[in-house]
Amino acid sequence: MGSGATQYVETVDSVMLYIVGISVVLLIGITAVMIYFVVKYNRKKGHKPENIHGNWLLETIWIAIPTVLVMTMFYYSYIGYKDLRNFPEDGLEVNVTARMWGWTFEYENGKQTDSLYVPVNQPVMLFLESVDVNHSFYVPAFRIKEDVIAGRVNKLHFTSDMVGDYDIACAEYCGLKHSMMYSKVKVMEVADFDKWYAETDATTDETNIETNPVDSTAAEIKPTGEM
Amino acid sequence: MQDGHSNEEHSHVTSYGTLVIIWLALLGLTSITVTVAGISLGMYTLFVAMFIAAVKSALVINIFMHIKFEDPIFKVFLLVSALTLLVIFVLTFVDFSFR
Amino acid sequence: MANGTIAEHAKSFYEEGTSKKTGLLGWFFSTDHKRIGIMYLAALSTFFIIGVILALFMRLELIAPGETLMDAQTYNTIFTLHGVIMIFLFIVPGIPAIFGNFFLPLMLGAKDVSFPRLNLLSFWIYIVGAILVVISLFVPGGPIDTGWTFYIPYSVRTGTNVSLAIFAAFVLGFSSILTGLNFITTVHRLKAPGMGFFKMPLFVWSTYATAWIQVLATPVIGITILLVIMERAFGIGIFDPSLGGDPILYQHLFWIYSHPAVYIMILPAMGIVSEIIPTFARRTIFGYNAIALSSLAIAFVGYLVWAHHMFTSGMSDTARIVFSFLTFIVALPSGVKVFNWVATMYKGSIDPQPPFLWVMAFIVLFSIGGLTGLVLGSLATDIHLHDTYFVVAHFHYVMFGGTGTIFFAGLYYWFPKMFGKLYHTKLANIGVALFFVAFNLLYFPKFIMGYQGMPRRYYDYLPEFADLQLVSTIGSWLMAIALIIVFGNLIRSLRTGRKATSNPWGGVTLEWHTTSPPPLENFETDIVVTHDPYDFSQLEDMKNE
Amino acid sequence: MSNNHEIVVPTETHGHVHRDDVGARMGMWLFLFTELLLFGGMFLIYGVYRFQYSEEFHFAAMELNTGIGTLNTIVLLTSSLTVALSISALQKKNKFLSVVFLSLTIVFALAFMVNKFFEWSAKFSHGIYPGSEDLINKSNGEVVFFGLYYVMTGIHGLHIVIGVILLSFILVFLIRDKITPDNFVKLENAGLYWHLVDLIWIFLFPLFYLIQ
Ligand code: HEA
Ligand code: HEA
Ligand code: CUA
Ligand SMILES: [Cu+2]
Repeated sequence: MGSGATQYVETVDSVMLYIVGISVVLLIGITAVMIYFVVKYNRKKGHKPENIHGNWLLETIWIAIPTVLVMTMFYYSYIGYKDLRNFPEDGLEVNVTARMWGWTFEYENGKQTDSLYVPVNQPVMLFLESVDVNHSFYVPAFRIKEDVIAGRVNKLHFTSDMVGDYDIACAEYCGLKHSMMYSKVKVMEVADFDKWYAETDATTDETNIETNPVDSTAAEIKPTGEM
Repeated sequence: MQDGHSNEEHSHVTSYGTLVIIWLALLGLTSITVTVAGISLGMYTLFVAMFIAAVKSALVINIFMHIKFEDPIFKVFLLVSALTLLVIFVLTFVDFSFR
Repeated sequence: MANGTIAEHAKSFYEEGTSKKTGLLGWFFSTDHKRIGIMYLAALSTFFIIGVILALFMRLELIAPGETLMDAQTYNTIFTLHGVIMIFLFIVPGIPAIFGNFFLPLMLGAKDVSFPRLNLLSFWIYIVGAILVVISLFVPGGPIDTGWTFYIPYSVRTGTNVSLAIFAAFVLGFSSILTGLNFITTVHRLKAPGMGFFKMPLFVWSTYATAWIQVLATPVIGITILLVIMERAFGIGIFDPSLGGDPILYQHLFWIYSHPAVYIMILPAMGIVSEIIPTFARRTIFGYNAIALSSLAIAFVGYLVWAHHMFTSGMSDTARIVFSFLTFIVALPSGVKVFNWVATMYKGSIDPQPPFLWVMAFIVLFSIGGLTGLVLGSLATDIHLHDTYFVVAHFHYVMFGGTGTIFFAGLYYWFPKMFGKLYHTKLANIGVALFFVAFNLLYFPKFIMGYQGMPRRYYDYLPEFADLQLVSTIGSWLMAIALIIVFGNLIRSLRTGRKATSNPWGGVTLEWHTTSPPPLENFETDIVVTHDPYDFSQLEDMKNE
Repeated sequence: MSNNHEIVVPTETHGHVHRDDVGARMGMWLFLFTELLLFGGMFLIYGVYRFQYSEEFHFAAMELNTGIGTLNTIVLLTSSLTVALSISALQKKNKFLSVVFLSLTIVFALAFMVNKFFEWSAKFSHGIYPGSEDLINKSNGEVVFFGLYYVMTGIHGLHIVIGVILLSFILVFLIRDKITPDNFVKLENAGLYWHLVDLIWIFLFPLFYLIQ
């Protein structure tokens, strides 16, 4: 899993670091204090207990400080998240169709593939649709994920910084071969991509498309709701 | 049962008259709501219908169901339940009305 | 509150039942809250063992990539059953059904719950639900394979026995509701003279708060389940997208119950923690009011955050932001509890007996679980971590490391009271220690895997996760040993343990004012409450009694 | 301590737990709250879909018969009155009137069901029922509307059936003097349940029958 495959990866990882950092400090603090008390005030030492009923100042402090902490956490995570939902106007648009258990990517020129081919450093806009049950489009290396829900079109975008192949996984349980719904994002140099894109042969990389054994006669799904 | 405040403590009896009056009020409200539905008020139709339904249920809960004469804690309970329902509605619509 | 001398000729509730029937029937028809509690203990432990054995098979399958033990369909049904059993048959009824039943009336100084017969009915409804789950495994169609969340449309499309299995969940919900309303009424109506709300033990407070969630949240899953069944049976099209329904609305309804349900799981455990710490620190609890009120706060704010399970589902952005914000708020009352517990240890006189050690393990494990909950509540990170092993790790830390640990803590704390026997202390200490190590070995790798992008509910996985999966599986074996020690110690003591006195730990809440095990009517004399619940000055008087 | 309305329950030295009518009613109310939330869940679904498909809902509701709906509302409100009267009568130690009013309640409940039966069969004969050809061919919003219509009125109907059974038992108890002017909490609780059924209908009625 390459780090820094997209700008967004750094954003997510820094939010992660921030929250986990604070958490580790709190956890170690709590554990240490607890162990210290248990050792210090051990009954074996014949310590006489003192009945301290409480302290409103302390209560206030340990509500106020965590409140501030979680608010900063929320703020950073929200800022980071905003990037993800800032959809590009002029990106490469790809329609992603999920089915049990595979993916189809359809480009603006009608080309259809099983892996997602994209040019490096160029925004890509995905429109996610499902023909049967729920799936989820997940690229761990890009830290992005969005469910693919039957009957509606969900959106997702990314801009990759690095040429390479990255795994696509299905992250919403979808039956028998949920764990085998892997595919690839193939990030290419712009020139390579353009060349590939212009090739007339529409389906260059057919691998085996599974048919749906659970319910092959599933009724056509009528879309509901707007976006 | 020894203390003053025991089982038959809610000896409150709602008179037949009160009950019948409430019933008449409920029937009256029903005819209003049916009539109003006939007139086209656009957006307000739902609002009016729900308002009338709320008034009707207040009557039923207070008088028929006696909550007016129960221990105040019953009212608190009712409020808590209604509030919970309200919260669920509001938060669900935070999703659906911003889609 | 005399026991001493009277204790000798008082019959315990084992010897005297509520009906004329004897033997097993005397149990099956008993309306005695203590017998019902023990029956729940037996039933729930059975399902817990079934649940963990399923988990053991799951871990064996995951020991290496590819097929090792079973095919994908089997794996899918096993993790579903593991989830369904652990959630609906073990952890949701869990502590209230066992310890709530046994100790709530005792701690209130009451003879029984408000509706003893309803209580027995809830137990049998629970058993019916459990039997339905079992039947669903064997009828044609095969065991349910949807995951414990039953997401539509998969749950409408699959050919397995979804309807029966989720109907079982409906029935179990009914049992939960009846228990809840029984407890609320009991708390309001049957407190002993002198006991006001703010003199109730904290376990009662947390059970009370839990009971409200049971009453007000469970019906929502009830109706949701009924709708899914009707959807499957008649094709009515309420959630099914092919008929115009909205699968995301299903998810809303599911989590409207299931998020508050996680607080059904943890709140009673927090109550037990608040009992154990003062007893073994032999000093009053720090911040009684704060702990009591934070239970109500958790119960209420628990309703505000359900959609944090749906951040990637395609909800509106506004909803995602609002729910993320509220999720952070919900962590605050839990923090208040943790801080007050630790503060209660300050200047106490601490005797780290096994129940106390379980509590220490709890504080660490639950904090890890809760704090990683914050990572999941944050939008930017949850998008990446949702439905990965990070979530699996989070919820095992809070459920097993939190509630599960306290289930054991409670057992070890109240075992002498419930059964009148003492267990082996050294062995108990070893059990806790081994549990703690095994636990972290088993689940900590899952955080890392999740962060690296290992999705959950995966039968097979990429080779890069093989090492961590292996560690986790080895952890599960160690966990098996720990659990055998933990349960074995108690089972052995049932027969060979030394007799327990009425108050082996020096606790002061009302259950320690009666014999071990208590008599049918709980107390020999009428109870009048004169002290605060954690006022250890009574201890001297109790000894002299 | 904050127990201003604390009621100290006297404990009896032997035998069963003391009778606690307030507690019994409290239990019943709590049960009613669960019903409230159960139907609340359905109203929530209704709300969301009505918001998404408001046109189709208006259109679909045309198929429903406002006349029958109104009639049933009146029947149900009246049954609510009679059960309340029955309690008042018993409190006034008039067992005969109490029995009469309670019987009337059951009669009205049955009338409601008969009405409902005709209403549903009319729909069925028009080919509108879950999974039917005609329905599948309608728009999504209409499918959902009728799905909800059948589920919500159906579950409400189920409550009526349960109510009839419950009230019948109570009637027998009343006749056999198991319920008396100083021990009638069972009758009160049955009444509470019945009023809830009425309450639900008060909302169902405008939401389904009055939105053309
Ligand atoms: C016992 C059960 C339990 C409990 C108590 C919790 C508690 C919490 N949970 Fe968890 N959760 C589950 C059981 C539970 N959870 C389950 C079963 C799932 C998965 C369901 C599924 O999909 O199958 C899940 C999933 C889950 C998700 C969804 C993840 C996803 O699918 O993408 C999220 C997201 O927000 C979340 C958050 C939280 C938070 C914020 C808390 C908080 O309440 C935690 C509060 C506690 C603390 C914070 C620690 C103690 C406090 C301190 C040490 C003081 C310092 C504190 C601060 C700085 C605030 N949980
Ligand atoms: C209370 C709740 C609870 C508990 C205690 C556990 C306990 C365990 N769980 Fe559980 N788990 C869930 C609730 C729980 N789980 C839920 C809700 C899910 C989600 C399901 C879903 O996705 O739908 C889940 C999912 C889940 C997964 C993810 C599956 C997947 O996504 O593919 C895994 C994977 O390892 C796992 C493992 C384990 C293990 C190893 C234990 C271990 O702790 C078990 C430890 C014990 C043993 C390994 C050995 C057994 C013991 C004995 C044989 C001794 C008995 C003997 C005597 C008494 C004498 N669980
Ligand atoms: Cu597709 Cu999981
Ligand atoms: Cu949650």
